[in-house]
Amino acid sequence: MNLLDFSNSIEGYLLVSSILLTLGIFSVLTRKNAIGILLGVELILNAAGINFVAFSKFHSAAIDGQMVTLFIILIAAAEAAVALAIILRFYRLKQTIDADEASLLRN
Amino acid sequence: MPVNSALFAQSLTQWTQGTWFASVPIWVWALVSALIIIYMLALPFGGIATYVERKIAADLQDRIGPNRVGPLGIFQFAADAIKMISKEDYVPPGGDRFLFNIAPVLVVVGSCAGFVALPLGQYLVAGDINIGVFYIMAITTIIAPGILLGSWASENKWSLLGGLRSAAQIVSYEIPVALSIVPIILISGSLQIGEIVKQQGWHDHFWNVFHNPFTFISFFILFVGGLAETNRIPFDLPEAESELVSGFNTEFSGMRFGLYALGEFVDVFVMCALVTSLYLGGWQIPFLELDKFWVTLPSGLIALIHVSFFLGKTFLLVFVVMWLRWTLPRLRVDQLMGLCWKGMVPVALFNILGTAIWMWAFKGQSMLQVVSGLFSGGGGSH
Amino acid sequence: MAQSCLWIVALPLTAFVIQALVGKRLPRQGDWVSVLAILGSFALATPIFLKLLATGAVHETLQFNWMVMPGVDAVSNSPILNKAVTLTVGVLVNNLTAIMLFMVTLCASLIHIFSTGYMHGESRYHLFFAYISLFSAGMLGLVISDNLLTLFMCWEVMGLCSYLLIGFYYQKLSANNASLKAFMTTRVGDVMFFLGICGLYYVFGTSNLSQIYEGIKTGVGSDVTLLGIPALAFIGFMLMMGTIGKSAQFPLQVWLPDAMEGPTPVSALIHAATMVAAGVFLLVRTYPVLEAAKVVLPVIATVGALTAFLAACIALVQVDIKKVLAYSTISQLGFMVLGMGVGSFAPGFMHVITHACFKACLFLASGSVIHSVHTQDMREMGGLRSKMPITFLTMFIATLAIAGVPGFSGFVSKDRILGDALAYGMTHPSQMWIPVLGFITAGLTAFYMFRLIFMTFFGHARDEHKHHHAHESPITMTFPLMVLAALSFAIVFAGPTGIHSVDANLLPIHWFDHALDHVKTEMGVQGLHASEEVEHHAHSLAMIVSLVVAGLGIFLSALTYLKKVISAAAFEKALKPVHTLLWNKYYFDDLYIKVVIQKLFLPLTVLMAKFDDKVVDHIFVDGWAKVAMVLKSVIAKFDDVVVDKLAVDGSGTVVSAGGWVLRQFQTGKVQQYLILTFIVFGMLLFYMTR
Amino acid sequence: MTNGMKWILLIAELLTVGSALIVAINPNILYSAVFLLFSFLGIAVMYLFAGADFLAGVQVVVYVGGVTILILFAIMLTQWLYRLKLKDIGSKFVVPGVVLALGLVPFLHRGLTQLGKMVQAAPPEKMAEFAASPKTAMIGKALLTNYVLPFEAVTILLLGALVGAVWLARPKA
Repeated sequence: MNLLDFSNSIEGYLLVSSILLTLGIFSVLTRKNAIGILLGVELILNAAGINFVAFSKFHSAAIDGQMVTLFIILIAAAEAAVALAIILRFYRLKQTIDADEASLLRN
Repeated sequence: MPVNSALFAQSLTQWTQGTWFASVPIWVWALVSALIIIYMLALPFGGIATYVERKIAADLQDRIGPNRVGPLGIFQFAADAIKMISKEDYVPPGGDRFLFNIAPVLVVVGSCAGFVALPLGQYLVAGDINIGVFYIMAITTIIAPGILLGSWASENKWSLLGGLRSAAQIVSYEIPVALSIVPIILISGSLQIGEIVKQQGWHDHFWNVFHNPFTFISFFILFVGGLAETNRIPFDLPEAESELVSGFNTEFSGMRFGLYALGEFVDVFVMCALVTSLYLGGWQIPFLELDKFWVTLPSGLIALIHVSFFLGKTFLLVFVVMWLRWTLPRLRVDQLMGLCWKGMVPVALFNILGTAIWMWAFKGQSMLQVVSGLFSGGGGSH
Repeated sequence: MAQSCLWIVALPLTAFVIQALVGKRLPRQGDWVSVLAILGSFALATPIFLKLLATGAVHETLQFNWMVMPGVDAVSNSPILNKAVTLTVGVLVNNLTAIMLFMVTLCASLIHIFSTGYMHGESRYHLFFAYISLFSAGMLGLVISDNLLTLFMCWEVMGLCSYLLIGFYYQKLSANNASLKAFMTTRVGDVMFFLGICGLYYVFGTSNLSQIYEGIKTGVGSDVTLLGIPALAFIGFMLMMGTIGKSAQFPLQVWLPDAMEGPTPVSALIHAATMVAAGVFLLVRTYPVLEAAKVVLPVIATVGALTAFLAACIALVQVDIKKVLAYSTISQLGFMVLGMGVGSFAPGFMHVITHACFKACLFLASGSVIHSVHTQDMREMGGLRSKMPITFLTMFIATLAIAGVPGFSGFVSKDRILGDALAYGMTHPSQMWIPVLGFITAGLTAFYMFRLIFMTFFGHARDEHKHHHAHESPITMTFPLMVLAALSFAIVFAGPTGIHSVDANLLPIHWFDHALDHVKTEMGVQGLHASEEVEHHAHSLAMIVSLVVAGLGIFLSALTYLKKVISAAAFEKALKPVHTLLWNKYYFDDLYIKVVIQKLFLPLTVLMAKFDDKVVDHIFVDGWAKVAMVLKSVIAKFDDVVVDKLAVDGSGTVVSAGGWVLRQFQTGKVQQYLILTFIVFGMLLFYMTR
Repeated sequence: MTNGMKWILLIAELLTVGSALIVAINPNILYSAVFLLFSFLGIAVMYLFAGADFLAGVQVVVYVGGVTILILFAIMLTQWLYRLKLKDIGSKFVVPGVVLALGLVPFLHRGLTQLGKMVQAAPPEKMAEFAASPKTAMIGKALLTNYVLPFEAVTILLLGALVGAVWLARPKA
């Protein structure tokens, strides 16, 4: 079944990561809700993680790929924590988490 | 994962030499084994556990407990099950039907999935995953979102509060649990539970709990953390009847509530099994090395002995859990959090440090070996 | 010897400088300075002359670099510019120089001595001597210079001195005009002369005479043409024009009679002995060039003959003693030029020397006469023979010489010239009229000279008052007369030379001829191409004819003026138109003034003025002004519009516009920033994986 | 890799992609959070199949156990007031979104494969040897040898994030 082989080979992983990245970008760009943006960012980060793991196994057979993904996950966690803290603070300030509201830095 | 399943398949094939079983494709066997574990082991235990707990509770409270259904109320759990199944499929108005259904599933999946890595016998393990311990820890974390979603979906302020508290509790108690596992990993040098258990043989450095004083302390921290993770009595805040009715599963009824209860009990069992495997030598027979036994038993018998010992130890712990339920008062939320962050985490870190120093000092020997080494005048350190 | 030549020139020059600067304060106003200087020069010149007499040949050159111009080939590749040129200047002493030096220094010193007496008491006495010293330095410089450039410079110095000296009595308007006229007419000749020098330089690449002689010998310039005209012919004509200008030949002879306005010693020195001789001396120096240009010599001969005849005719009717002498000078110069023209190189040059002596004597004598009777008009003189015996005697000898009476120097040179002219006439029958004219002029010369003698010294005093005051001049004035008169005898020039006194066929060789023969070979001059026997035949015939003509002249003059047998007045009335023509000097002056200047130059200048005004002023000067104005306004507008509006304000608005555009991007909305980042990510990925 | 395994991997990939789609599309933020959780689980399974078992564990622990719960907490704490009012996605975005996705995915896929080609692929026997090697041990060793600096840096980062997040989220005392 070439579909199975396809999904098991690097192409499958790359396809999934591309789709994840696209959906992540879509979610980041179209969400009005700040947390929605955060979700999108998480998706993008995971897409990158998948890439690294895929290449580490199928291409360069080195542990480094997984190491990078490990660090990505760690840093993503830290980032999520801080981001959500900011969102809570923003919510407490403006009683809303609409991303467009946070535009004090406009021109 | 693939490597360990081959191990299991190997043990299966040992039993079914040359029978028609071999022709069946491997994924069939994988599926069968999964079903067996869940339906033969996890769920019946859950059910029995409810019955047993009610019996022990009654006994502790000097009452008889359920004895209506079948002799001594043995079939009480079946009656409960039937009751649950026949209840109305009720979703609180305004609640989120989809989440309402998903939440209990998550909890059950989270708890049952742990069985894969638990070594019932030397070769009797569903899949001795290379990162066994870490896997179990990871899988059990799925329960937290399940509870959270369940409480949210039941559109009930109190259940939401209860859900938030239980999620917070589970997440925060994961840390002491994880930290207390680290000494064991230091000692055994591997995450594979099978490997860990194998090292706890009599000739080896016996049970990890007696390996060094630090592991002894971390045993208790692990056990208490496990209790908190499964929301058992001393940490029973989320389900505290007096304040939050039934906590996060207030709105759940029927089979959904059944799943919740079942999930909880399976989680207790997994946690106890994990503790036994890591600290109490899992299927290791105390003072006895089956392999070096003067007569080579058939592998099946060995496996049986191993399983019996393993289950014995685990049920012992479960009894203790249930025993605690009716003895210790419930902790307040701040006491709960304080105990975790101020108490258990520092001690756990201390244990890790201690174990590391011990390993470095005694080159990995357990206390007993050291002592026996002293007596035998230079026993081989291993 | 060459060094001494330099000193000969330097002495009068220093005298001039001293005289010009401190002359006024020196005792006797410094006249002794000039006299001593010229006597020094004379003292230095005589040994050279004696060496010539002794050895028969003198030749020495001294050269030094005057201007060194390295080739400038790096800058330009034009042939003229990048040829390294070194102008060398120096002294050429050969027989000609020796003779001329001796003659000039002798005459000059005598005249200096004479003028100390004549000019005594004049207002600007020291200046007179300064000018005379400068003049003699110029003449001597001309004589010794070995190349045409220094020759030309000395030529110009003399021109200046003649202007200054003629205009010495500048209070008199006539003197003023005369000096100006002299200067202008000689200037015309000088310009032509300079063109000749340039032509020579162009052809021979040098102005050094000896190099030019070599060039002519090797036939260098024969084929070169200037604007189609053969170069040598052009140069020849130009040199001829130079001589015509300087030696007052036709048609440029108008200035010499008017030059008599100057004091008599000046006339004697400049307008008799030296300067006018310089023109002929130029022809002598550049004779090989003239010979090479075959066409020029006949023209020179024609000019010479015409000048001689016409001047002689005018002299007939003159009443002013100095004017008569002036015209006789022109006529005698005509003879010299005629000689040169026909090819009689040696006799021509001899006539220059002999004429210098006796003409100087005539002028000084007339000077002492004027000095004593204080008038120049012969009609107020007469019977001065008893009053001024020495002056009369010396003047009488000089007159005999000039008339061509045998035994005197005049006869020796003039007869030779006429002989050569006759030979020339025989060989070129078409030119036969030249010797005929020559002989007639000789006759006329004799006639008007003796007319002068008879009117001044013989007969009875026409003005008692002046006659009474007449007195003999003092020794300072009469001594030079006596010396000059002595030089007018033939023996002086016909004497034997030193060791080579006898030639091949035992005929006594005139030292002069010997010297000149040597110079001719040196310069490569062929002279007359007449065969031996034709020459001999012509000379014998010429001697007979000249004697007859001279005698006739003297006889007729005696009849009309001494014996008053023939009345001059009758002749005047008979040939009235001829007389008026002669009296008005063939209307030459009128011709020049009315025709040349009024009709030709003035309109030309007016035209030039108009052209200058219209074209140069209006079109160029004002035009440029207009252009500048237009440019100014354009630049102003450009500056205002482009620089101010566009550059300065423009950039301001551009920046703010750019700012406004960019500001639109900064919406503050996180997601729009993210859109940008992802777009860039896309481009980067595309670029990376192209 | 038996066919069964491949099926499981395929299912996992479909699970990930499907839930990610819902995360992006779903107007209700809570649903997208839940499905984010499922996609994380799918990714964990994919890690397992890519031989990164330790990573799968970390993924589950960190993302499923930590980040998702944080997100759920945040959603619950911030949406209480206008729970369903916040309809995120206007319909007008769907069409361009689809177009963008259809266009972008192949582009990214091609880009990734091209980038891959740039790096020299490992020889097959090394691949096999790597596949068989215990990844956790290798990660452990790598952490303390090649990746010591990042490891230490991340610890400091996490500490900073921890303190920062707490300080930010704490209500004013």
